[in-house]
Amino acid sequence: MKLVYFASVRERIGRPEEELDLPADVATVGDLIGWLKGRGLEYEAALSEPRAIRVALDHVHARPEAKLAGVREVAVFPPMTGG
Amino acid sequence: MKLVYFASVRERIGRPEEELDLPADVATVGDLIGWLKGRGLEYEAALSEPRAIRVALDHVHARPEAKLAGVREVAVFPPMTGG
Amino acid sequence: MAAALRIAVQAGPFDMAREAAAARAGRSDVGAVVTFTGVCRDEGRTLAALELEHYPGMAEAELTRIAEEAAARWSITAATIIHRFGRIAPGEDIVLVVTASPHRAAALEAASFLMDYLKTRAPFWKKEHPHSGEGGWVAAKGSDDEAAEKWK
Amino acid sequence: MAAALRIAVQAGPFDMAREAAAARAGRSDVGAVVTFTGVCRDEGRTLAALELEHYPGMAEAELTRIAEEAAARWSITAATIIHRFGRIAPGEDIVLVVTASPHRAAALEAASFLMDYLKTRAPFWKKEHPHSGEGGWVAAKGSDDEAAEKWK
Repeated sequence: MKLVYFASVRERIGRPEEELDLPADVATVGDLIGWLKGRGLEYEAALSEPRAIRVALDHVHARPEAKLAGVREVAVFPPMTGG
Repeated sequence: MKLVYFASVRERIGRPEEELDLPADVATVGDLIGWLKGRGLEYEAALSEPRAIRVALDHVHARPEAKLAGVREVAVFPPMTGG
Repeated sequence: MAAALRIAVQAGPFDMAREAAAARAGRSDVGAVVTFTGVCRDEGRTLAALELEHYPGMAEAELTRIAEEAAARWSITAATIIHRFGRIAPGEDIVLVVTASPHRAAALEAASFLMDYLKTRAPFWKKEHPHSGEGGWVAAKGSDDEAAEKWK
Repeated sequence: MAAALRIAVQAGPFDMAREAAAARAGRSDVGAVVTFTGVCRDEGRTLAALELEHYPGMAEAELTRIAEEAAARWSITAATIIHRFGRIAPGEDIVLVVTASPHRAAALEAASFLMDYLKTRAPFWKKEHPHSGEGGWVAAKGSDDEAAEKWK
């Protein structure tokens, strides 16, 4: 699965995107964030505040309970500050 | 006292302005409208619906109870429809 | 916040882009510029033209009072109101409001307030000239009074 | 009412007057045109520039969804959203919203809704580059969430 990161999440993880094979028990957005946090200190720093993390699945905002099955691109980023 | 009329009020009274000497007992905006209505059929037609008449004293919107003393120009017109 | 107010009552057209540029010029604390342009509709192709009558002197005075009230209620850096009079054809502009502010809510609310207030308080009257049949004075709308009331 | 929607995500500047003219062109039922321009402030002369990061693809998709929602909720004839990305200096434009409608309230409310929604939903992030000292990512405002919530 392709993961893309933006803004402070991108800077803290240290890369804009990566291809990852998810374990079978990572089924939802919430599962994914929890699993990513275990991948290293840079991920833990980027994702330490769950309320400050947003996720989009294939360009659509998603809640923690959203399923990952069939998704091609997951984006992880902080709350938006455009406009 | 100078009176000026606008829009449907001007058309019904048949003139844009006139100079009138008010009787001493015409003290307020409400008195003036009542007195004007007695001046002829054209005035009565123009002022028959008090809710559809607005008055300004020296370029400032005024209520029926507003005093006329010291005023130089009284404007009588229907509700505004600009914008 | 000292707001730059510009009021104009004129027969000719206005340049919206120039007015918007002027409303933000020379300040580095402007974060939001809002323009509202009121346009003459053709009312289902029935309208030949609108005729805008106004009360010279009071029109400028009342628009100034309305702009001053907006500047007192919102932290705006500029407010512009330009209202045309005379004959106006469908597709032509009637009125322009511009507001500038550090913040978007102030600019948007002040523009909305200016339009609601000038609709019910500025001494202008519209007469419709249809392509055929009788025209007449446009009736004031109760909904306009309600819109103005909500700012009380 | 079929609304003409125009969405653009671009590095370069936009022409507000041209966009406003396009949003009302070819229709004779437009009575109100509203523009909102978001401008980069200099934050008391401390800011050298903003850097706008965005999520290509999703930015366009999300702005389209927001415009479609506005068109479903208000009787607008056109809605335009243009959002810039990259380095933006104080005084430069960041975002443009244009709405056109037969009626003023619809045009004003739809513009306000579009700004509130894009602030909290469109995938753009601002980083501040000050003249001196450390800059950093702009924190999201709770007031922006509240502004977006009021349309629910």
